[in-house]
Amino acid sequence: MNDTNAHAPAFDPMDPHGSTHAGGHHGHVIVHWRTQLIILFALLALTALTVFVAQAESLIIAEMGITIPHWVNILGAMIIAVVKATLVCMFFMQLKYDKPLNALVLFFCLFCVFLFLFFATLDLTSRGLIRPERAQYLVAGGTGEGLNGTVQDGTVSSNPGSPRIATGGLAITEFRFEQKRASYDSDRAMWSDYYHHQEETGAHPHRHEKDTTNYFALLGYDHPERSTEERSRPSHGLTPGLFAEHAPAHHAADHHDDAHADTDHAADDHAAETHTDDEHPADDHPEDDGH
Amino acid sequence: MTTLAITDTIQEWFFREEGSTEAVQSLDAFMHFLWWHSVFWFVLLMGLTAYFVIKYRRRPGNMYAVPSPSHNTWLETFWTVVPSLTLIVIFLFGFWGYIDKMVSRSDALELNIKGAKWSWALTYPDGSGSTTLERIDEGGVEFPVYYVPENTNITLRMSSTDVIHSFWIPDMRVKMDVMPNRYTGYSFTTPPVPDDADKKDMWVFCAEYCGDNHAEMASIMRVVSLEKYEEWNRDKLKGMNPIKLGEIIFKTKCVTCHRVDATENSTAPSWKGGAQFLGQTFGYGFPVQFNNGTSLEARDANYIRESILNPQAKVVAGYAGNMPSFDGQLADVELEALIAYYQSLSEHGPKMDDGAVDTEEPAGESPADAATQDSPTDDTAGQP
Amino acid sequence: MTTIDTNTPGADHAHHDEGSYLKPKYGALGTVIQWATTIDHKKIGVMYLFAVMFMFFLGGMAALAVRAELLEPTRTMTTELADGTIQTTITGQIPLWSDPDNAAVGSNNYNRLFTLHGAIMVFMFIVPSVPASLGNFFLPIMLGAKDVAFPRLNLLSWYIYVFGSIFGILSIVLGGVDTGWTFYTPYSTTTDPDHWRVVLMVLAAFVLGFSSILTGLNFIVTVHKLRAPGMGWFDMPLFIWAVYATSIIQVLATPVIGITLLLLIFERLFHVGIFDPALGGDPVLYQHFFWFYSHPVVYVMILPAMGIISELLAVHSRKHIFGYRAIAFSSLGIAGVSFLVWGHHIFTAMGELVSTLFSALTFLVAIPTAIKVFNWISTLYKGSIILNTPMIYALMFLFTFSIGGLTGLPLGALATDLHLHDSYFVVAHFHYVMMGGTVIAMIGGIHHWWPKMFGKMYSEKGALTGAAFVFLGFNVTFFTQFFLGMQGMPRRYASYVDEFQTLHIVSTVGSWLLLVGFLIHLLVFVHSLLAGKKAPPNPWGGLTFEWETESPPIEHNFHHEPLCQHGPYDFDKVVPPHCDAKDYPLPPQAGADDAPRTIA
Amino acid sequence: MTTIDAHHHPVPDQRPKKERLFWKNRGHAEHFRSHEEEFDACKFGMWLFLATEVLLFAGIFCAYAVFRTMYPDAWAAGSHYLNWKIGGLNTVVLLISSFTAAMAVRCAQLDQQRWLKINLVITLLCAAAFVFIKLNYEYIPKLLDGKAPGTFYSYPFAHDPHEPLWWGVYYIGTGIHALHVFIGAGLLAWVLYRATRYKAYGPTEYTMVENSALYWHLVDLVWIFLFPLLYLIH
Repeated sequence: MNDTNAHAPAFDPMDPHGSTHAGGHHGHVIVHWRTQLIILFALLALTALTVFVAQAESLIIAEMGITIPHWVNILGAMIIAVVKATLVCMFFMQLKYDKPLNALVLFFCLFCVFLFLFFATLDLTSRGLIRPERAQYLVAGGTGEGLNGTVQDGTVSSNPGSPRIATGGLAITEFRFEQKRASYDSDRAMWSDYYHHQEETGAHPHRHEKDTTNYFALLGYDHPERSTEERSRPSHGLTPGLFAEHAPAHHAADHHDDAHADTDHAADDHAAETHTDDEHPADDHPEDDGH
Repeated sequence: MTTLAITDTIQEWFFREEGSTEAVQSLDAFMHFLWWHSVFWFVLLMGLTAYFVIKYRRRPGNMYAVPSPSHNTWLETFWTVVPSLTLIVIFLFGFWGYIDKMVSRSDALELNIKGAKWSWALTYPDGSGSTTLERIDEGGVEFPVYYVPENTNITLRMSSTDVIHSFWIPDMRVKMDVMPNRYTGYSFTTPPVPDDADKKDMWVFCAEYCGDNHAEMASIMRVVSLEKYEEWNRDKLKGMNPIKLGEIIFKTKCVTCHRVDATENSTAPSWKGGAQFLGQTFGYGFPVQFNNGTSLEARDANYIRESILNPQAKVVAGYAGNMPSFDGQLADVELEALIAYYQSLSEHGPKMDDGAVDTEEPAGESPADAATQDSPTDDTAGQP
Repeated sequence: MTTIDTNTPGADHAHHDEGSYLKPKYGALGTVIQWATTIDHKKIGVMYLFAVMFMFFLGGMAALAVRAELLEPTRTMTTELADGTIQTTITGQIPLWSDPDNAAVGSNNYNRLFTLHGAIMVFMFIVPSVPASLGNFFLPIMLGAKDVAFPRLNLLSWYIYVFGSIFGILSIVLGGVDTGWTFYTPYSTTTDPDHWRVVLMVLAAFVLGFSSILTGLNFIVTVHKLRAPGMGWFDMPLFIWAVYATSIIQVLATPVIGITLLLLIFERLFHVGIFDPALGGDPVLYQHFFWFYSHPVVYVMILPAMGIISELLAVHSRKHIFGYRAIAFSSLGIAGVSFLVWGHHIFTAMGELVSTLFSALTFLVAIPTAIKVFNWISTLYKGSIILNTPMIYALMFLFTFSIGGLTGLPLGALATDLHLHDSYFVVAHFHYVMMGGTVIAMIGGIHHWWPKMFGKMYSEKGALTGAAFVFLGFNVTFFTQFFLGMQGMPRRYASYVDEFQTLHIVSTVGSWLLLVGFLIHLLVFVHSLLAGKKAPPNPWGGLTFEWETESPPIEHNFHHEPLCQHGPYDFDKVVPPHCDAKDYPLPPQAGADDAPRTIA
Repeated sequence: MTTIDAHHHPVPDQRPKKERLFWKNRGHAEHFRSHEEEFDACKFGMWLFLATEVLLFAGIFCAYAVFRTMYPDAWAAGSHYLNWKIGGLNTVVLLISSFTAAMAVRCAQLDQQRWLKINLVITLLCAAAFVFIKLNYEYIPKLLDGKAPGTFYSYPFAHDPHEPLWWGVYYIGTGIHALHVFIGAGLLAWVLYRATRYKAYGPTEYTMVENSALYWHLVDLVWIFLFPLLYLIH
């Protein structure tokens, strides 16, 4: 620690911390504005770089079909973030010119953060080491089954005022999907609304996994894939003109009927199937988790 | 001889009896080692303390402390390194014993344990559950009994339907938490049945705090000879009177909350016909008023069945309705047995005429139906 | 350490006209206001002392009720039912808790009682106990400072403590929570149908955490910046070292419980799902979060107690502490290692790899702890040991803490932990360390510093009687529980199988002995305050700065800024201040050139 | 040996507040030996407090890391819902504000009262802009879509059953960060008020400016990590 003062040859017992030697504020560094400005620009440049790296990585994968391991993406972003953080700490927060004690505080605290992240993540990812079934989740997405207050009819639980809802054994995402589907006359109308909404909000319309009849293609979008753990897909904004070229005038329901007529045979089968479903939306809905 | 006697006494104080399998004995031996190790250090340290306190107590002639070094690098290094070495040994012993419990043998009998508030459900590899219930002690409390064959490797695959529980068999010196979201488990070898008895009972406790009746979440694991186990396995449910079977199931699964007389219940209505609870009358055949304003002329089998499988569907007026669902935990025959038992407790019970065991499933029961028929805005409409 | 008085008249004696910090000012109401708005670390320390003692009393009552319930193997404590049925109770109904509307939910008084005991004892008593009371009072004085670095922050953290405690007590009074003090999910997120009781209790723990953080931060800065002239790091009393290490843990670990409890509150109010298996969250993640704080925090509880013991043993045997640097560094070592071992609380919930790593790391903690014990015992060697109350408590600490430490070994070893985890063995181990360690050291410390804090001596005879009861009662209560645990008694059980009853009865009788011991201590303290002899400035012949001021200290602690001229434990070189040289003869070896110095 | 004179119990300053708080008239607290020591103590205290803040956020980062490992697909899908342009804009806003906060310290050190105020005002404007962008372009549209945490989640077209969890981490992480933006802005506003009203900060008295700026930089630091984690990593 900083006991060097106390044992230095020039130790003054009247002033163990050397406060008078420092003499007013001459120990404080006034950082030049130009330095700070340079740091600001460096930070902005690094921000641009990190965005570029992320997008480029997506593009490379999508265009060239090279699968870059997922950790490369994370590592790149994190290295840049660490560089940026270091710049902020060193110059804006003036650790470079400060007493080393303050830096020590930061380092020790970061060390604790590391320990925390490391062990917690390690445990939650290494449970199946000896017996693999222990690592698996019993139910994907969770059902809430068995937890206090779960009910089967989609109403709020017995805990008054609880935000907990019961989904009848469905994951909450599935449950909402089913609710939505039930509120539409047909699946087609629902999907049409979905794509329309996606376009309005400027988000990229991914094909939804539930969209088995490929209304996506029917509506003229042809960008069915999305990012997964293994492979990144470019996000919105990198395929300019995607909507402009392909976006059909799909807002009216009759348009869908037209589109429907043009679909290939396989899609037609699917569609027919779904149309039957529309009468009793829930009956045939596949229960993914079996609960 | 004396050493042995001392060891036996310690064993008795520690674990009440001799360890019954090899694994347990080796763990006990480890515990004995830790004990003697601790005794050694404790006696050494306290002996020194007592000696110093007596020898150097303050007396008129001993007002000041005799100067002595306040630091000795060699001594301090010595007493840092030596205990550290013993710690390494202790760690290694602990590690071996642990891995032994975690790895299952290839020939192990896999038992599926499901923890729920506040009972254990055990399923055998053939899919049958354990429904034997026996009076264990004079305290008047009855516990479910799980039969397991002797000298057999057993692996547990455990999960919970609600909160975290912990499956502890003190006689096997092992426990593991039972999680609601994933499987956990451990392995052990069942002990041999003692020569002078035809069975060996081992307690099973829930060790992780799980709420109101945490302390009542106990069972018996009964070790019997292989022949007896197979015999029991065959005769489990054969020809059992449904009312009798219902009573057993009641005492396995329902008794933590429900009672069959009007005096002792604390959390839930009694099953006794005409029992009073929260201003409502309960029991088969009695009328019932629900939270949502509807009512039923008489509790019938359909209603009972729904209440077991989907307790929140119709909640009695004034009642919080926190009964867990038993959907998936009961076989159909068991469900019917429960209904039969419920009926037998009421004067309105069946005289063999009103279709008591009506197995037809009520319409609109399936979860998917329920989920989709309610639009989001209607969420509260059907609430009990 | 001395304050050298050269009798310079005038300005040098700026504080000479000041009276004791306890002297009331401006009438009764004025005094109350003055205490409520004080930024004097001594007054804040005293307020903390009384507050934590009150909490200890509350938590202790709950513990006695828990023990009384366990006299009988069957459950004897139930809620009154809506229809008026009521079961035999030993402890009697607690009227506020009999909530007829909720009878159907099966509210269970026993579970509320042990939660109350745990939550109060951990969050409101033992975490703030030594650092916030004795630490607040003596840390600045021992450093020769006038106050802590940020006095107003100190007052703020006191009020945060008060508000946090009010939240906690409110939650208990208005119905209680039955989660256990650990708030394990998903039980804690599903148990309370009205939500707000659990939320209130969690909020209380969250708020109390801030108090802890601010106190720790304040102490660290104080130690760094406000040491007296001449006081290097290794001239500090070991109590300061211990509190310093404690503060590091408080500052670095407490924020994690902050975010944990915040997430738990979000979980309850918005059902976010991070800890909820129903939404893909993980309940064991909560346990990681929780123990990342709650394991280091047991060292927040025990480290200051170890600091007290270092002081007591040295002063009351008039002996330079053995291995000063080893003890100082082992305090820091424990603080550092404490962040590496939290997993040993959840061996039964974790995967095999991490369990093994944590088990190995856990044994690292044993090393600095063992070093401390060896050094303490070596300090007694060739000392001049007086068996007064503080010293008796220090020796008692060595006894009980050794048991507590050694019984930690089977809990750190994996195979045995699988058997002992969540059993009474853990309960006993924990109480041997926390009560046999911290509480006993704290009582010793209070006796040691009582004359300084309140300017009154206490009755030695009475205090020794109390100590005897506490020692006996404590060991009877908790030693039996080791056997209970090994034999298979799970913790948090309101009813149990019959074969455990004998040991439970012994344990309960022990708890009554403990009660008697504490009541005797209470009487002794009350008697001392009302009719105690006036205390001299330095009744024990201590060498640290607090013994250089008056008893009780003046408002600004010292008449002159003190100057550190010798180590805190140089009993063989210096006659303690305010002590007569003939009572403190120095050994002949002291040498002519290093002549003994007498200080008025 | 020498007698060390204790600091005198100061006679309460009778001057009006405006004069007392003027930076040239500020002394140091009685229990410190010098102003320098007090400054060091305050700054050290602030760093310790920042350490606690870092560990507070560590909890959120830990939850993020754990669930990212467990449900990578949900995380990939989740980050696709976020627009990196908005996140990037907020990053730029915060970086600029961090720069002006650092410049405010410099201005205080050099007694440039006018520029001190200007820098503080810019910082505060950036804070407001950050919150506005966050609310208007992120929180509100997303909540209207039903992309809410936990069981409040009502967006029907999720790709992965664990997306509600992603939104939980997203809202808690950015929400607690936003809370810190408010606290930091409050501190800086307080500094601005005192600088305007009392000229309270100057070359020998700028502890408060420095510490508030440190806090503000921490807000920036956290965002530097949140931005790539939430918006960029697919």
